[in-house]
Amino acid sequence: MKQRKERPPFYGLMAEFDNPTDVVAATRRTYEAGYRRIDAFSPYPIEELSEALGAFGVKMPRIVLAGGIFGLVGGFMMQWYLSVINYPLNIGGKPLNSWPAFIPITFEVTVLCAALAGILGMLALNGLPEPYHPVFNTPNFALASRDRFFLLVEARDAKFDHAQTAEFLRSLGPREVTDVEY
Amino acid sequence: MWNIEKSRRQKAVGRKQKAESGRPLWLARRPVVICLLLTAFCLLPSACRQDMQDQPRYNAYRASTTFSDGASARPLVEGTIPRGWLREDELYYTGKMSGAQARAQAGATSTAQATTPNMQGNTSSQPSGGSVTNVSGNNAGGNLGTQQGGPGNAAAQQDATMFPFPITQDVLTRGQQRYNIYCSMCHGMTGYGDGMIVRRGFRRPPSYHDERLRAAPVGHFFDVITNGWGAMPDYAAQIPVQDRWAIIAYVRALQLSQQVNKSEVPPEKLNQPQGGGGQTEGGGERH
Amino acid sequence: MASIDPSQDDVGIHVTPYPVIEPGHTFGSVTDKISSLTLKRRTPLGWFIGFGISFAFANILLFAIAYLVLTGIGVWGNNIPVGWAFDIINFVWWIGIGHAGTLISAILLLLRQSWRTSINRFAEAMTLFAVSCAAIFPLFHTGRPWLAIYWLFPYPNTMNIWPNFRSPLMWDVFAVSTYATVSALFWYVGLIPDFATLRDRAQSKPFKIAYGILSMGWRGSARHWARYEKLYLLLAALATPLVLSVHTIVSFDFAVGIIPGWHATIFPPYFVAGAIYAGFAMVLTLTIPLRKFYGLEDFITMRHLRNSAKVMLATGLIVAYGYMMEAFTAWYSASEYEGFMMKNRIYGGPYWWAYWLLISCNVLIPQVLWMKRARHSTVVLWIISLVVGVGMWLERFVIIVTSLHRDFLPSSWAMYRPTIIDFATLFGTIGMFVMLLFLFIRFLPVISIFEMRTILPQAEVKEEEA
Amino acid sequence: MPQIFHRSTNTLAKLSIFGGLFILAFAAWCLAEINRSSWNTGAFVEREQPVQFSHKHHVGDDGIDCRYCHTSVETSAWAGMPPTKTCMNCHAQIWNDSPYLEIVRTSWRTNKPIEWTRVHDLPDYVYFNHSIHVNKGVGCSTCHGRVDQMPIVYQYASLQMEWCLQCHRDPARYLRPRDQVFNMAWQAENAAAENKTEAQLAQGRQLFNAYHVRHKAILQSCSTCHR
Amino acid sequence: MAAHAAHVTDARSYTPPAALDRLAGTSLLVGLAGLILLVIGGALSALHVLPFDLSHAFRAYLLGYVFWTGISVGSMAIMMLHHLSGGGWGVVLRRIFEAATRVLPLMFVLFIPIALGMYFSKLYPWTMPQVVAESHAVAHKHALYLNAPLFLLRWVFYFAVWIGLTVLLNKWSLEQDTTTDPRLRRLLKDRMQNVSGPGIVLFGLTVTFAAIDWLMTLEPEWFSTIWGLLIMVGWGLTALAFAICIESYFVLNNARLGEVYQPRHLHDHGKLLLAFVMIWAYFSLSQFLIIWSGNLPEEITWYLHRLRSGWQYVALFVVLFHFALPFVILLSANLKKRAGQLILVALLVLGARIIDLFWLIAPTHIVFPGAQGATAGAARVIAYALYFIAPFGVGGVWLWYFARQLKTRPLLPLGDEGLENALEQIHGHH
Repeated sequence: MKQRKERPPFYGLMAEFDNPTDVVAATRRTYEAGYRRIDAFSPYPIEELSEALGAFGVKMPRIVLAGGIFGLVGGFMMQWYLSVINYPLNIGGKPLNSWPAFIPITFEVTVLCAALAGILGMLALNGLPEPYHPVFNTPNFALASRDRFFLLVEARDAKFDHAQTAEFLRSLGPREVTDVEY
Repeated sequence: MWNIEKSRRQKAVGRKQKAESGRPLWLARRPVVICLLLTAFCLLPSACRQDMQDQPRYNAYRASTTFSDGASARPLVEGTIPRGWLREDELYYTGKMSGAQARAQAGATSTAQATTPNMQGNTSSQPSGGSVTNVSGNNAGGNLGTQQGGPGNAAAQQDATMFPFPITQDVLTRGQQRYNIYCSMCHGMTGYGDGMIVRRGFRRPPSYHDERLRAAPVGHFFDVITNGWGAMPDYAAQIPVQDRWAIIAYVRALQLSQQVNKSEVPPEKLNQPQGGGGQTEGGGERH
Repeated sequence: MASIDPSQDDVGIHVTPYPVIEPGHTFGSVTDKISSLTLKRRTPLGWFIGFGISFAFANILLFAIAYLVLTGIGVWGNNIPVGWAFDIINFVWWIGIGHAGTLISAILLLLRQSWRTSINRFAEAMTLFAVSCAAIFPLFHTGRPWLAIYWLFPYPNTMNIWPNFRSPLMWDVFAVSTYATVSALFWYVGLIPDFATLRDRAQSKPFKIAYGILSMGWRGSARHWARYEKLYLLLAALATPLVLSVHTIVSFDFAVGIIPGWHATIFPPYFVAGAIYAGFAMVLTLTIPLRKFYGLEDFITMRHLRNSAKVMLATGLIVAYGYMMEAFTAWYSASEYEGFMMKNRIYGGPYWWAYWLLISCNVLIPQVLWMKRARHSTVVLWIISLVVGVGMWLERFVIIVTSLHRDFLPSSWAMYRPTIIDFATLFGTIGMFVMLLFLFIRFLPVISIFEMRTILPQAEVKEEEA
Repeated sequence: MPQIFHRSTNTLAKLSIFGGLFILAFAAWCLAEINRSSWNTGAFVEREQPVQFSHKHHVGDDGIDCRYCHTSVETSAWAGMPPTKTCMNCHAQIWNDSPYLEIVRTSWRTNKPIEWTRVHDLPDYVYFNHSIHVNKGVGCSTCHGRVDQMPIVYQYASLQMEWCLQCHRDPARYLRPRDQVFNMAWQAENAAAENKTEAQLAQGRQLFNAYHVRHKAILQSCSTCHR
Repeated sequence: MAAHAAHVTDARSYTPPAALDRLAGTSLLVGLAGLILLVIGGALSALHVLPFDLSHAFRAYLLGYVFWTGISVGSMAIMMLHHLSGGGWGVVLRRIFEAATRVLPLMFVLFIPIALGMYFSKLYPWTMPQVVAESHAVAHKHALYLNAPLFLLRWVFYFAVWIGLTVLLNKWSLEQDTTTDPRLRRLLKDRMQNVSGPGIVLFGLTVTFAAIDWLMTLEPEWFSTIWGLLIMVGWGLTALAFAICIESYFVLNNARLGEVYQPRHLHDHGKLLLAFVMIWAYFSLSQFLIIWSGNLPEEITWYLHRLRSGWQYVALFVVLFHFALPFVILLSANLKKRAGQLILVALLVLGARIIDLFWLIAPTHIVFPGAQGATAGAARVIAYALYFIAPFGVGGVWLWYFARQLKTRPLLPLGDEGLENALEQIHGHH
């Protein structure tokens, strides 16, 4: 309750663009103008757009690698422990530590853990699932999943000033600039 | 419980009849198939019990509806002798011997007696082992050959006065153990007839230390264990033959133990409450 | 994926008669066309007919399985010495079919083949449904499927024992369950942005909420896209060796044993190629009618069909190589068991017809695909894809049944005869597979909408003039 | 574009993923516990018998040895259920007019066995032999518990395979001298003074060798119990 | 763009760097030195100076021969794959591959020592009558397959196929350069594509049987169905690693070519290298796991020879340096884009290939008759050293011939339609 009072009355300003080139250019300029709490929305992934937002931690390869290493070590150790220590049973005269036979399962567990780590990591880093989000209050935002491109400057940005920022955004040549309410 | 055995058999019979009635088998089966399919999911939980854990066979003590007494196990037909079980050794299996045998035995034992070590209750002090070749059942009292008149036996046979096999330390230990399991309930641990069951109201048995029983031949004891005597039921089913002889040997030892002078006992054994082969029997320690 | 690099794409180099997507489409038209398939109110009559037929077959499966569970595994035709028959044949067949989905989706993504875009979603769905069909067979072959977890997975059970990790069947459990999990997640992750599209297009509140939950609140943020794209590539990089490993392990089910006809070191690559072969055949079998009836010729162009045909030709040749090497090695090894097996398979045994039918279906007839004209005719392609589907099923039949029916002891030789329940289960799974596909077509976007947007020419960001 | 979901759904949605995992794990744990509980194993459930026979009275109070009734425990796979005759050994005289024992007397008269309710029932695919256990120093109370304190007998152990294996994998933890097998209250030597487990292990190892108990690999091979 | 295209088609821009002449000269010297050392090694054995079997010298030569022939034949296969599937990655490497395939006639001639070894040493045990007499498995295939005349006949056949294919492809490739008519270029491209399809099939068949003939019959009783594929992918890997070495060598030594070979090309080639390393590991593991698990006497002996008495360490080395290390290194995207680092990985792979071949070839029936003590030690050291001298001996000659061939044509296929796209600067601003 207390937190909600401290929030600014609206979430930010949203500029709407027609094509990818414009939104990338606008994002670059906004970033260069010193705005940092900005985000862009597009109906498909645009590499240049995320680059224009400035550097941020993607981190996915490291998470997947960590998951993979966990699965690799865990998968092998599981089989080794269960077959050699916990339940040593002679089957077909094969040695208890039949490491060649442990390779397939080790591989599968590695892949499984890496994939799970990656997916959970992606969701966690992106803060998903998040069914409610202020940007959905933008009037035309349903088109962000069709053919429109959006640039958002959050009200929390240090440089944010409603009138000035709106003026700046309008100078970037959008179709429209709208307030995004909380 | 779902009787798998029965329902399966009935189903198989049903199929056969329909198949024989002229229609092809798959047609004949169809109603069964449809019924099964329709009830498929209702029956899923019951399918879980058709497991290997309850196999359609009779295990020991399993009940049966086939026989009038409800048991699946059948007693042997009277007079049946299983292969290898022909009990030819009269002395060993019946505790009796014919007159000629007894006389021969009497002579033999009297000569043997001189070399036979005195058999005491506390036999551990005198390891006899394999050195004992033939021990008279009655040597302690020295009343060899005197017949007490066996209880109600056929005139042709008399109770044996000798053990059918040599009595060793092992036999005595076994006898003590078995005595404590099967006999001590009534006869008491020391044979005075003051066992736990007697204290609970069972008719008191005679003490082993009576003159009569001390004089009784070993065959008499064998006969009582095998056939019962007075209030005592028979223990033939509970105590195998070998063990009966072992118990009798121990009873003899018990009798002997109550007749010993203190001076005959090695001083280090005096304070031990129990005799026996150095092993303590679990039952005796119960509190 | 955002930047379309024509030089990386085999098409980009030279002008081809068939593009990946017909010209004239915009972001809006692509979005509306594909999402309308899902969102339109009225379900076409054809859908009901198709669904009805496949549903009927799926019910046959249900009945066959219920009967099996109630009566016991004896209702199947397999028995000593052919202890493994339809169940494993169908299992391997379905798993193999599933592989094409992952292959199209993951490997072609890694190879930056943009033609994958319009069929990957469909192919992934096919993978999932095929794996579901496949899983039925080993599960019910256990006889007591309600105890399957107890036997198959390592968990601290009350028996205090663990599965035998030295057994290829155990590897199979891990491979197939990992494959099913990763494929399902890969599919779902790919669907998230499209769920958002559907959420934003849906008219009725329940659909909005349903798609809203499934989309997890996806809003197309550029930061999200960056991580999403990275993850998608990484998942593809993981799925590629995974898909190869799955059929490799399926081949180990046979090859690590010492049955002549099974114990061959070439089995792993040869099975993988066979899986892709059958899988692409199934893709063609399904997409050719689908694009016709749903009017998707703009998105699934002749180019897709032609490329699939080429993949089939290539994998078919690898499979043929496998047959050849098996036969050669059987002779070269000088082992009388191997020699007998091969002779029995080819001309001496009672199943010679299966072998030659297999050779016709898998090796001889598909050679038609060398001809350009054949690759460009949907009818010919469709027929060949059916033939290959049958041929790959026969391949497993030959490997399993002919290798087992004459084992080391001639006194135990016996023929294998499938029962009506065997066939009901096989055709029932086909029914279930098609039924699931019909449901998928109706309720989920058949083509990845957001990826279709990326391959439009408008999607390219023009460089700023400095 | 209006919001479809309320603000609160964000927390709910995030929780549902981890919550889902948690619920799954919890469900798995519950299943494992139920599987091991006496609801499934039947352990600690007192079985009603046709005759109210009290082991506590006969063993604990009267001091009757196990083998007095279970005669074949040392020599055969089955411990042996006593026939009615064994009951009548004493009850022909004592309590011979008690209504509780009418069933016994009827059985004796009609020569029909009493239908006892089975307490310990191993699955039919398990081969279990009492004699080998008794002769290698496994005490009655190790598996059956303090029968001398049970007015009505119940199954003491789970009888699940993990229970069998915990001993078969390391018998030294349970072995006792042969002559103590039928002693209900037995404890390892020095158990009172030392650490109980240590004392048992020390004596158990010694007995393991003395009684020539087979190697672990044989004890836990499948065909030892599943023949 | 237009300016760039003109820049591309300027043939003189892509004439080979002068360093190539130096490479040719040095190679020839090294090669001749190596071959002389090999002959000396052989002589030590033949004259009974050191107690090791003469077959070791021939085996060593076989190693060098198989390694370098593999580069030529593997290059041919990758080139044909490129003709079939297209792609910018192949355009920039095509001339390197083509030059490598043109060494094949030389390799045909260089087979002669192996034929000699077959007749005059125990190189191939199946040439010895007592082996045929004693072994059922060898006798079985002796008449129809495994005898010297058929062996030589097949050798001629393999080379006929390979040289035939490469001559056609090289000829048309050159014709593409010399014509400016786009229709003719297109036609030549189609021709090359049409030959490549059946060409790959022929490649698969010939390499399979060459692999069986040259390597598998070293242990004539042993067999493995996957062997052909294993050698095929090994040769492909060698060829690719070699091409990457040459490519990186150009990038590092010639500024002009440094522009041609962009990081994305290196990245693609690095990824291909990774893929080949993984496929090699996959085939090797499959073969090992199946044979290990089956544990049949006729199969497992091959591995027993290679996993005992010290060879297990060589095997471990192969696993680590042929698979584990390159695999881990090549996972890094940045490394694959840098020529200076990628060349090191490629060299590592080439080195590991030699060790792998050493592990395949050398342990087969080790013959050190009756040697004891220090002489035996010396014999072993010298004998095994020969296996590492031979690749340099054969390789020097091969490289010399290769460098001469590379010089004869522009380093890029100027007539290729895809060249412009392949050379387009994607990430840079121009």
